[in-house]
Amino acid sequence: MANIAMEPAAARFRPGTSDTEIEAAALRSIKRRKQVVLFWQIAILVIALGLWEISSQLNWIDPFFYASPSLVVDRLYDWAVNGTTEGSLWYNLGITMEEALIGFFTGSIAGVVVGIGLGRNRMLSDIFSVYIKAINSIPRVVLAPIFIMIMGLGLASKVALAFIMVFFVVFANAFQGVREADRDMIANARILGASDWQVTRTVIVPSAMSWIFASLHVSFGFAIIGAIVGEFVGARFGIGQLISIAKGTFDAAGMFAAIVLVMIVTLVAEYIMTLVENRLAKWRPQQSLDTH
Amino acid sequence: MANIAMEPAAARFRPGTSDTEIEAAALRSIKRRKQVVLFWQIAILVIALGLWEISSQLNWIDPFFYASPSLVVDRLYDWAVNGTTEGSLWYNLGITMEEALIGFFTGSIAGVVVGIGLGRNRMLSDIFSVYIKAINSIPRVVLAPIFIMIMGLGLASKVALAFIMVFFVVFANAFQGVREADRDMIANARILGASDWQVTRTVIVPSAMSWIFASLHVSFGFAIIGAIVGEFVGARFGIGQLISIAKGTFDAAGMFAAIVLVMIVTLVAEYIMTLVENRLAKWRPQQSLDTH
Amino acid sequence: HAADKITIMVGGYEKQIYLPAKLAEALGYFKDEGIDVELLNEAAGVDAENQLLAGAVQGVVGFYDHCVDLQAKGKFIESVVQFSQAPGEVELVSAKHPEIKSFADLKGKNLGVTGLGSSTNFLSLYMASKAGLKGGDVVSIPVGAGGTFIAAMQQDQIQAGMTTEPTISRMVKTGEASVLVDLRTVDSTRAALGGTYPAASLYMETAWVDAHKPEVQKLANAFVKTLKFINTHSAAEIADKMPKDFYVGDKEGYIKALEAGKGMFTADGVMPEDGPKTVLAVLSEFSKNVKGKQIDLTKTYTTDFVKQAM
Amino acid sequence: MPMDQGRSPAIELINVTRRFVSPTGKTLTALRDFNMTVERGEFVAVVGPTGCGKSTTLNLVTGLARPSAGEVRLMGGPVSGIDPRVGFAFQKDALFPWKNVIDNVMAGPLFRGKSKADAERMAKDWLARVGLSKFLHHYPHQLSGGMRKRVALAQTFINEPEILLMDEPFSALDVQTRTVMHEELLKLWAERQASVVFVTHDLEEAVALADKVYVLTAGPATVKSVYKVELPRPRVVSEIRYDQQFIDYCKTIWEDLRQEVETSYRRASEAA
Amino acid sequence: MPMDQGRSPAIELINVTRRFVSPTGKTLTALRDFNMTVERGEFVAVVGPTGCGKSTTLNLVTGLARPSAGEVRLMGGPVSGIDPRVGFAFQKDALFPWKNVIDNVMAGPLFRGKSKADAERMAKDWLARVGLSKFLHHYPHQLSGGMRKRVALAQTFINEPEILLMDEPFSALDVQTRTVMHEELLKLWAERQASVVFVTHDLEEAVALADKVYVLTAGPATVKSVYKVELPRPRVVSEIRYDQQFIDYCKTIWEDLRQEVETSYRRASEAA
Ligand SMILES: Nc1ncnc2c1ncn2[C@@H]1O[C@H](COP(=O)(O)OP(=O)(O)OP(=O)(O)O)[C@@H](O)[C@H]1O
Ligand SMILES: Nc1ncnc2c1ncn2[C@@H]1O[C@H](COP(=O)(O)OP(=O)(O)OP(=O)(O)O)[C@@H](O)[C@H]1O
Ligand SMILES: [Mg+2]
Ligand SMILES: [Mg+2]
Repeated sequence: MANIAMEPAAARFRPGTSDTEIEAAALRSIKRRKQVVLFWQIAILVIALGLWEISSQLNWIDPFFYASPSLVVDRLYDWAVNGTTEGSLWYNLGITMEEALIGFFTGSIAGVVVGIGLGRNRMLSDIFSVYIKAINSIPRVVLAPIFIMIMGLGLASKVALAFIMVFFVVFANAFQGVREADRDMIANARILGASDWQVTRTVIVPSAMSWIFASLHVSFGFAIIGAIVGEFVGARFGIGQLISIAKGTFDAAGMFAAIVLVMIVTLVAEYIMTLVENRLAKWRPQQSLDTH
Repeated sequence: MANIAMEPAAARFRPGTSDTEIEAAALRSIKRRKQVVLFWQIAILVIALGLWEISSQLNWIDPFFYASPSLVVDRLYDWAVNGTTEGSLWYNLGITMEEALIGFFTGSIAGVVVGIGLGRNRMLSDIFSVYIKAINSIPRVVLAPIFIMIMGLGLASKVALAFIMVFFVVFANAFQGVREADRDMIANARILGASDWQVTRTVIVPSAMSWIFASLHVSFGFAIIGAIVGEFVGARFGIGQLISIAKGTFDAAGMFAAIVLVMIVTLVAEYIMTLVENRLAKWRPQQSLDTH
Repeated sequence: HAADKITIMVGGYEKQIYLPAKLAEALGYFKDEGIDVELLNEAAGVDAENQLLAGAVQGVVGFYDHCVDLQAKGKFIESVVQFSQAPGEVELVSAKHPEIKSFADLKGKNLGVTGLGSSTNFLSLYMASKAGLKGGDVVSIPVGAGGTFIAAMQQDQIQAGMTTEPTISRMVKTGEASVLVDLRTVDSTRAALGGTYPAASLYMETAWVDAHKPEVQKLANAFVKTLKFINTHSAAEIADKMPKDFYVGDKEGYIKALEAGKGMFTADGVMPEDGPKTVLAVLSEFSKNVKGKQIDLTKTYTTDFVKQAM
Repeated sequence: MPMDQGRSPAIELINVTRRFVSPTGKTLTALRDFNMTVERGEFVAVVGPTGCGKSTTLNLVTGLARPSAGEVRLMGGPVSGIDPRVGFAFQKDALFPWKNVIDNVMAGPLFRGKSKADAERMAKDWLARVGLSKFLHHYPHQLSGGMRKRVALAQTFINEPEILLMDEPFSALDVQTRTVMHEELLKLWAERQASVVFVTHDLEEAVALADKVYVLTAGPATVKSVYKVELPRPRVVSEIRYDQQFIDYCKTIWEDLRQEVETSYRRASEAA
Repeated sequence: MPMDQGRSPAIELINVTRRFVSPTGKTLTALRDFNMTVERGEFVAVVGPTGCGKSTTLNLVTGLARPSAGEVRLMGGPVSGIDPRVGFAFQKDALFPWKNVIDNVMAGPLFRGKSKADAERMAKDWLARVGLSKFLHHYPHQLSGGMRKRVALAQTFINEPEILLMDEPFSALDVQTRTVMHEELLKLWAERQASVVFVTHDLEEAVALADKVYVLTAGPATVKSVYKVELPRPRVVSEIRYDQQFIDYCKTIWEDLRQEVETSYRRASEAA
């Protein structure tokens, strides 16, 4: 298990076992593995929530500050059924998602494009990377009001914040991913007749793909954070508003409910992203596909 | 220039040119390159600052909001010489740096350790990565007050925020870096007699190194952001306080001065990091060392 | 023109001190006046002014002292409707320090304020100096509001501190703190500060007000009506009109707090005569911006619209 | 030589089958009902058409891969994970690019708990034997293909494994260097009484070195025939090629192999 | 064959020197005052000790690397960047791991603007010739070493380059497959009147295929001697080995080469 070069321990078969039997056994073992994982995931969740609930019931932690799972679920149910004070929950969620998604896509596309552009051109990268790093160190909370001043209170300023949260992480990885592309492969492509653009498309991008995806996995969470920070500074609707009102009214349950909502959405996005990634990476050696 | 597989265009030498002559020419060309880069960096800086100064002089942008370079420099000078309202500038900077550095080191070490741990153990990673992703989507601005409630107003809460800003980015890269380690090399190490731990140390870590560094480059900026966000919510000293006071008193110059300070510090840290990285990566093919 | 949307940013519309904003909307007074008002929420007060000056919003519901402060920086904004004549804040003192009975006892202690350079900071220092303490005798610690304030007091990082509802009710209820100075009523404010202290207000850019008199009038009408409503209704009746999320779980506490604080609101939106002077006195002593500057107080507020509205 | 009399053979593959899932979803059988026994101290060469399953066989012996069916036994025990007694020279070298030549070669002894000084001494010795003393501090990317291969060999040899698996180890070397390597290999084998499985495409090399030559069929690989090479030892590889007996062996095995290679090539060429 | 009469040679290396900086800071000279001329339509084989500088030479011709001194000319013009007329089979295959076999082979024609259908037809044809029709949809990591090498060859051949550089292309193949490849190579060469530079360690292969055999000295490589092989064409590679003239060529060149290899080995073994 600890050695990724080793294949998972497989059942041993007598000679003469038919292919179908062996495949069925492999499928069974994959399924069992999934079940074990799911079991532990649920177990951990239940234990964590249980601890939280109990310690708040027994007042080990103050439910006034930290709410409790049951209160959070109540609040979510209430929001879902009766809506929030600021309109339907789904509408608020939709607003935040819209901001985060636009920011995520524009930010990651820009990150990839700039990363690849600078990664392929050493002169440009030497000149500009200083600036990129400097800008990256500006606290986003400081940028938020500036963006709102420039872009107004609408969608644009939140998108810009989500964008800027995503951009740098994706940029850093895309840039390094380009640098790590195998030189022999680039040489081969060029000799086979590839133009600069074709080299980028057929060698650089595929080999930077796992770099880019590694950054996308954290970036979606960041995009939501960007949108929420923007909403804190000024907005009418959105999850950030719900959190901000909940904070202002000592409504711990409401605050955690909003956070839980964000988490669920992120995990869904994450799941979709993993599907896409697996599709793109189907050329990679995959152990679980072996028949044992 | 656009093709990284190609070597930079070199001077052509008549046969019989001596090695020293050729090496001198190579050094000259490297030096000229550095000068060009520096020239453009400075040119861009000067143009950007110039535009900023002029547009605020001519009131194209309102210096009330956006200050101007000269005002910012004045403020920095004043702070450096006379100290800020909250004590000496260096003391405030020191506080923030302390928080950011501790958070950066603990966060990146934890990110690397957890990333490598989960990266090497598929079962653990399947179980825990969901949780890690969920936690990553919690807005740090929401965490800030919670941390302060739990850990108080001192160093700990800011360090925790810096930590949590850094951890996820580093984790994501370390994790993927482990996954990308060459299977043949791992197999080779194992056959040569390496234990699990030796494989990790001699194969996994070196091959994940460029992944880890890619994330460290963005992380230092993030660590500072974490410290500053923490200081916003509650602190006695620190750059975050300076920004927050400047904001509260409509002192745009002060705000930008603090930001500039943060940028400079980040760039210095970045520079040191690059030196370390280059040292560690001295085994990599490096074109500029070739004599042409 | 009248159909144009007017955006007003509120520095936390769930806060009781800014209650008239949301109440006016809930009572439908904006609609009655035929204006389209959008209320935006904003967590940290100071950003709102920047948005106002940058033209992103037309009005801000916030503390009046910003009008004075900004004039010192050459920006002219004015209070159009004055909601309250007391800050609505309370200096709480930790139950761990029963020896503290008055401001004078705070010598050498840490005072919690929402932020350095904020109104709470200036007010605390002003009261300290009135109690005979000198600069340096007390230390202001920025602790924000809400949970962080409570935590700071629990951990004894601050021995006293100034904060607003609902933190006040919460801490008094749990017995972790008691009220040292109550700035929620006009009388106690006068006693503590030597005059009324106009705080929550609707303020706008002077230039915008001059250019949009009809709209401002309608706004003033709506808010004055709201203030009247507050004056003529019980706390419970008002609470009923508010979105339920504002008093989650503890409606009773909300009502009680409102009862205690209701008195700070003006009846008619008019700036109290002695108010601006107090503010200037506080600011010119402690605000770097205002110190030594010539301030024309008459330009920081207007009563034209509220008087018309009556 | 007491180890030679050890009751259980060094390597046993018993009815081993190894399947892969091909991208079209069909299963591809690389080995089918494969049986092979390598006695302790025996030198076995394996020849067969390209892509028949030779590397797959070696992978199973190392424990890097597991059989889909059947059993692999080392020194009488079942293979479970990687065995410290096995040394494996990969077909495609797997040097550590961040270590220079000497550090690469020292890796094995260090992993196995030798002191740094010992490891360095041994590494220098082995690098001298493969003719790379002048390149101790070069990094792999600064070496030519043949030099890398030699570093990989030194890396394997330095551990003096009891069971030595080699996958086309000398194909990138020129004839002369290859001869030197042959001699080093035979010396190591004789000194350690190691058991060797040697995959090669060079039939003469196979006959010159081995006690037994396994000829595999076109994939799925099964053992087509086994030849016992009864040339006297010690053999001088560079001279043996003029020996008539040697030439006869080569001819017989070549005929046998050629049929398989032709089948393999014909079969592979048919459109799927 | 009018192209053969083209005035300027296909490849000229004039007094070429190539230096590397070794990790110890010293410069390592891989090629020194190297001169070589390949006429249009000529088939040149290059043999030399491992690590002498053969791959370096080919790299200079492709334009992937630049000489430290001296000049490289292709078809009469100086080399500036990568020339579309050149095809290069790398010593270590550089297949694209994310493309399956047929996509790998189609890459060249697609880069050069061929239609997808054309490219696919050509790729299928070439894959049949290298005996991989059944593996069109496999990814590189699912192939054996020899199969990967053959994909790489198809990838190079499909472009039908005017100048074909090959770095030990057949060393991973069994003898039979190698014979097939020899024939494909000779066919391509004859049809396209291509100029070929062929690096190999197999002297018989060199003599069987080439018009000229260059023997290089131990590194820093210079040309030691050039042999014109005047065996009649077309040659049938599988039969030529019994030709007395062929055997004589091999013997002579072998003697010549052996000295160099010995020097190389001796020199490299001396502690640096
Ligand atoms: N991971 C894999 N997935 C699918 N098929 C594979 C995989 N690895 C090997 N194969 C198939 O198994 C067969 C045998 O491969 P193997 O590498 O053992 O051949 P080999 O005898 O070593 O050939 P060579 O002499 O060319 O090295 C080949 O047909 C190959 O396509
Ligand atoms: N990037 C590099 N840096 C330093 N030295 C290098 C570099 N590339 C090659 N060399 C050196 O140049 C010399 C020639 O290498 P080259 O790869 O041309 O040899 P070769 O003749 O192709 O050998 P082989 O037959 O083993 O493939 C070697 O001594 C090698 O160490
Ligand atoms: Mg193989
Ligand atoms: Mg080579």
